[in-house]
Amino acid sequence: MALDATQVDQKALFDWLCRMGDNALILGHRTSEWCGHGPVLEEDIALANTALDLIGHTQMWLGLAGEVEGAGRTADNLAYLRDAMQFRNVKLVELPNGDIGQTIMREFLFDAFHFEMLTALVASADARVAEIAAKALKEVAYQFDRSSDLVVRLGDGTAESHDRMQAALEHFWPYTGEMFVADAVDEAMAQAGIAPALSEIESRWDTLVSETLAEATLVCPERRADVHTGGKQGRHTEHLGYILAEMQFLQRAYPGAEW
Amino acid sequence: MALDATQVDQKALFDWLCRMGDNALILGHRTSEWCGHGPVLEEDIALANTALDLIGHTQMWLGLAGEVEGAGRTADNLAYLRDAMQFRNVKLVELPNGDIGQTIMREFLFDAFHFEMLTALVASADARVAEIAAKALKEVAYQFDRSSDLVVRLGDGTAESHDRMQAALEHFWPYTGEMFVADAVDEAMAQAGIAPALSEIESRWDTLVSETLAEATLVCPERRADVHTGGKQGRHTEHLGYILAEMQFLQRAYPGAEW
Amino acid sequence: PEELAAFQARIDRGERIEPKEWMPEGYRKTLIRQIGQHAHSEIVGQLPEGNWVTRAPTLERKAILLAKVQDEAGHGLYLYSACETLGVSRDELFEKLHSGAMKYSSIFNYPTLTWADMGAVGWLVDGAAIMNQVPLQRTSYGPYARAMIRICKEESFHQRQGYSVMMKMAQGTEAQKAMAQDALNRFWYPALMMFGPSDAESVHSEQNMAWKIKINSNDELRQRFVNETVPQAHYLGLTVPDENLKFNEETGNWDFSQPDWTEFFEVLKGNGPCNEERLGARRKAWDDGEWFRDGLSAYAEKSAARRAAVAAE
Amino acid sequence: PEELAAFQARIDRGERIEPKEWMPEGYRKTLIRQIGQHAHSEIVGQLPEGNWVTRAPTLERKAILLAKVQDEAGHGLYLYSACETLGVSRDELFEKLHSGAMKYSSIFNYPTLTWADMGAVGWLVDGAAIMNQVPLQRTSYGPYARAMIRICKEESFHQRQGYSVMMKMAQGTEAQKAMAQDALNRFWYPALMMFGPSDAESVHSEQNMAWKIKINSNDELRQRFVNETVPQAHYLGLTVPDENLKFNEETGNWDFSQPDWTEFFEVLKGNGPCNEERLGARRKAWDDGEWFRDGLSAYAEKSAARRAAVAAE
Repeated sequence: MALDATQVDQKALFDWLCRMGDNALILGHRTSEWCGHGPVLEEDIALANTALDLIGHTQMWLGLAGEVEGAGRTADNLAYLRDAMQFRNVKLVELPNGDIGQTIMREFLFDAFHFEMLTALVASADARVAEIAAKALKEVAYQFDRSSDLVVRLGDGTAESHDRMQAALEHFWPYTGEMFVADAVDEAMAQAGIAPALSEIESRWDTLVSETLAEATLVCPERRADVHTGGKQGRHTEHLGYILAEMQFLQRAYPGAEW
Repeated sequence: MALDATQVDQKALFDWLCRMGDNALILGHRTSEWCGHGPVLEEDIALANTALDLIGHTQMWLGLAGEVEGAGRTADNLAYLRDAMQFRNVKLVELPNGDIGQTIMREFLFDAFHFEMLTALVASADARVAEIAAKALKEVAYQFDRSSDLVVRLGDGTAESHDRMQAALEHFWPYTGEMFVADAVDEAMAQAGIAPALSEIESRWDTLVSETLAEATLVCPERRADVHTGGKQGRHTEHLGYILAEMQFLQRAYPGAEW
Repeated sequence: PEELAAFQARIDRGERIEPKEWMPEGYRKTLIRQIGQHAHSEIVGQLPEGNWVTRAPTLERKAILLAKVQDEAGHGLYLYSACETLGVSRDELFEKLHSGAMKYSSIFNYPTLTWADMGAVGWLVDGAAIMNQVPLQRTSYGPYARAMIRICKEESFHQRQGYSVMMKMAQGTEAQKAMAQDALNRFWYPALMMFGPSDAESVHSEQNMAWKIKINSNDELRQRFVNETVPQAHYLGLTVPDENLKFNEETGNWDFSQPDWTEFFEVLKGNGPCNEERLGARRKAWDDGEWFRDGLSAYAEKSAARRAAVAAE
Repeated sequence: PEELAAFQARIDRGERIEPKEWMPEGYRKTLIRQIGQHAHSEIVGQLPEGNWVTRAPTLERKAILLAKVQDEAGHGLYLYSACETLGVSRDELFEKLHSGAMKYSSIFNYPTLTWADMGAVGWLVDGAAIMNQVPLQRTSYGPYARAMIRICKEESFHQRQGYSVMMKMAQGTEAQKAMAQDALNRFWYPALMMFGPSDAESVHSEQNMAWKIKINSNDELRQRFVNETVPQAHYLGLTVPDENLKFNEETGNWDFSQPDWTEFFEVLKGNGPCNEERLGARRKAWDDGEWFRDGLSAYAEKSAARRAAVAAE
């Protein structure tokens, strides 16, 4: 990663920044749905904290996306005034929370990716990207520690907690591949040294995830991981539309108001 | 009901028409959430049919409300562009569906009111109201037959179905009183002969409901029925906001578009 | 064998086979599979459209969509009834759907992502369904043929409604046009898949054609669909997502690209975008409804017993 | 009785009572009830605000709200810990909350209906809470007093944020102003109720004051709250929903109408707008979380056993 980042197609960079921001926004939204409904008080606190961190990352990534686009859109404009077709998050983060075990498993699978991604982005050829990554990395490293620790404890807990975590893993597995399927945008970013090649991240993710799963006495599914793709290009699941209807209501119902 | 309906305060009439329309709209919306998820095929059909009838009534009541208001708002404008504070339905109809037993119990409790109300409105001093009531009554009579029949069959079915129906009855009971608590709007309508006195409807409702419940081997709760009021004046439960966010999304996100 | 020849002769003469009449076991089984799958498709097909019922943009559109979904459930009802005349109960058929032993049309494993999809589903999916179903009005099994006559009438109404949604979107704002084009892009190939792979690959086709359970070849129907649909797309001002699409002056047909059959088989295997969700939703509806069905049965038994007791007095 | 006198003397001298020291059973019980109820209020208090987290209108507002709800859970944590020093476990306290044996503040049985309620809750509800809590920083029980110091600092931050939401709404569009006024209309009297009925009606007040578990009278605190809040409402351009509100030149206080105490007691009895929902949500969270808590315990036991086995080698 040391090529000329200024030569990169700004449209592609905008798209890529939206991917980073939308992943954080939508996972943050899902996490925030737990507010007050967690299984123990410590978990209520931790989930709110995770959501809070992710919303903070969203502000940075979408803020930069707006700058790069140069059309005057703010992070809030991008978060609240795009419809589903314009969202660029992977499908994994928009799936419903399910029980707390599913919520933690999904977070773990995404955190492992997020952690490796940000670790690589700290060395981005684009200084603005590197700066955001450095800020976010500390929090995401903590999130990964927490979610992987919980996966281990629940996987190796009771028979019931083990089975629920195994089922959660099977459920989300076919959605994990999308994180690593590179398209023209990802390739342009890698070429410009802005972001790492996704194949690199994938192999590190494999290692991280399989170590944790082994410790958790969980079995890696044999099913294809790349069944559910398209979110990065704006083709989502049916769930995203409902998230946006709720999330964007006030901005849509009271256009131009300040809050 | 033979006074001069033309003398009535048009603002009160508008409000009252919104109550009729919003009850139909919101109950229709809740019913439509069952689409494709019913417990038997016949029920899928019946629920869709009920929702369809209620949406039809909504168009008539809100259409007339818009005329009476005289500000150029259509039924769609009223349905899709008011926020929760402007909605006038009773809280009973906006509560979540729960299981199919709860859905049917709520429908039954409302249908009994709706049926008696429309029966009286056929003789309204306002010919437009009488006309809508006559059209809607046929369908609502059918709905009441259906829901009361199901209440009887499930109440007097298995121990489980009995207990579920009894629990559903207890759950909704404190919301039933609101239908009969008359305020200035209701009184103005009664005075003008546009609508019946709610006390009359209440005593007929009592008879209808208690007969059915007895046949269903269900016990009328002793709890106060009028605990949850305010919906008719625009003070709703927390549930209505979520309904509207979903229902109004397209109209809010694409202002002015035609569909 | 004699019976078999007589049976075939009846079919060849264009006679209808009725429930209590003799029929070969293979004929019965194939019909159960085909009608059952069709019934299941109607039921599962409620879900992608049901997904937009609560978000329909106007009261009228909401009413039209509700009526349509209601019709689909009704079609399910006729078809299960037709199937029951072949000696298999609706509950048995449901069990096979829920266990995965019986399939439903793969098209319903695709998500509905924007309101334009309500147009695309009506226009393309119902359009393809009609293309499949119209010939089946002349199928040899009486109850099936009669169900088809009724269904086709309603389906063509649905298709027109779908086309009208699409028209509004295609003639609407830029955002609406984009949704309409996107819906066409997503549903075009899955709609082509609805006719099934080329008949060359199908082992049963020949026998089914002889029995008049199948009337036309898959490729024939697919071509007919393309020929009918392409001008409609052009009229809407939309672009069919196929670079090879071209009118062939010689044949009078539109030449087109085959869909990705690998995707088709993956979806059949359960790897489509919504397989788990659709089947999950139906299983959940069924399981959650158990106490409801049991309650109604218990009441029916009690009532019968009460009537019997009264009659005995 | 000697012990009792010595205990009272310590309190009168302004000493702090610490966990392992002797205390009268009544003192302990009253503290458990009071701190426990306060802890429960923090936990249940997450729900009305949690209701708007997914609909917060900007990313910044969403972050602020999340941080606030997180703080409330944190306050719950301190307070349960303080309670545990009195010999009752967090799980026991939860059980009493879920069974209805212990209460939480009635204010959380009111719904949050618009975004302005996020302002009103912060401004009025946290405002009233602070008014109650500031004197409790000087309460006689050490762990409680220290928890209060920490909590008050954060609460006053929350109150300012709430006021800032209210300010934006009150200075916003007509629709926003209407929401702000409506929120004040709905929360004014319930906020006044937060101080409890007039002390004349309370049997325990005197003893609690002697023990410095209670520092000021309910009426005194309520008056202080009104005096502080009315000018803020005026500054916002909002109307306090009380026709009798008037500045009394003689006393220097704002005279005001009492809330409807019948409503207060109805809400206490369970007939408030959200009692069932709030308690139902907490019970569900607890029941749904059982397998999670059991899983973590089982892992902890296994790990301990493994460590013991390693140590034994």
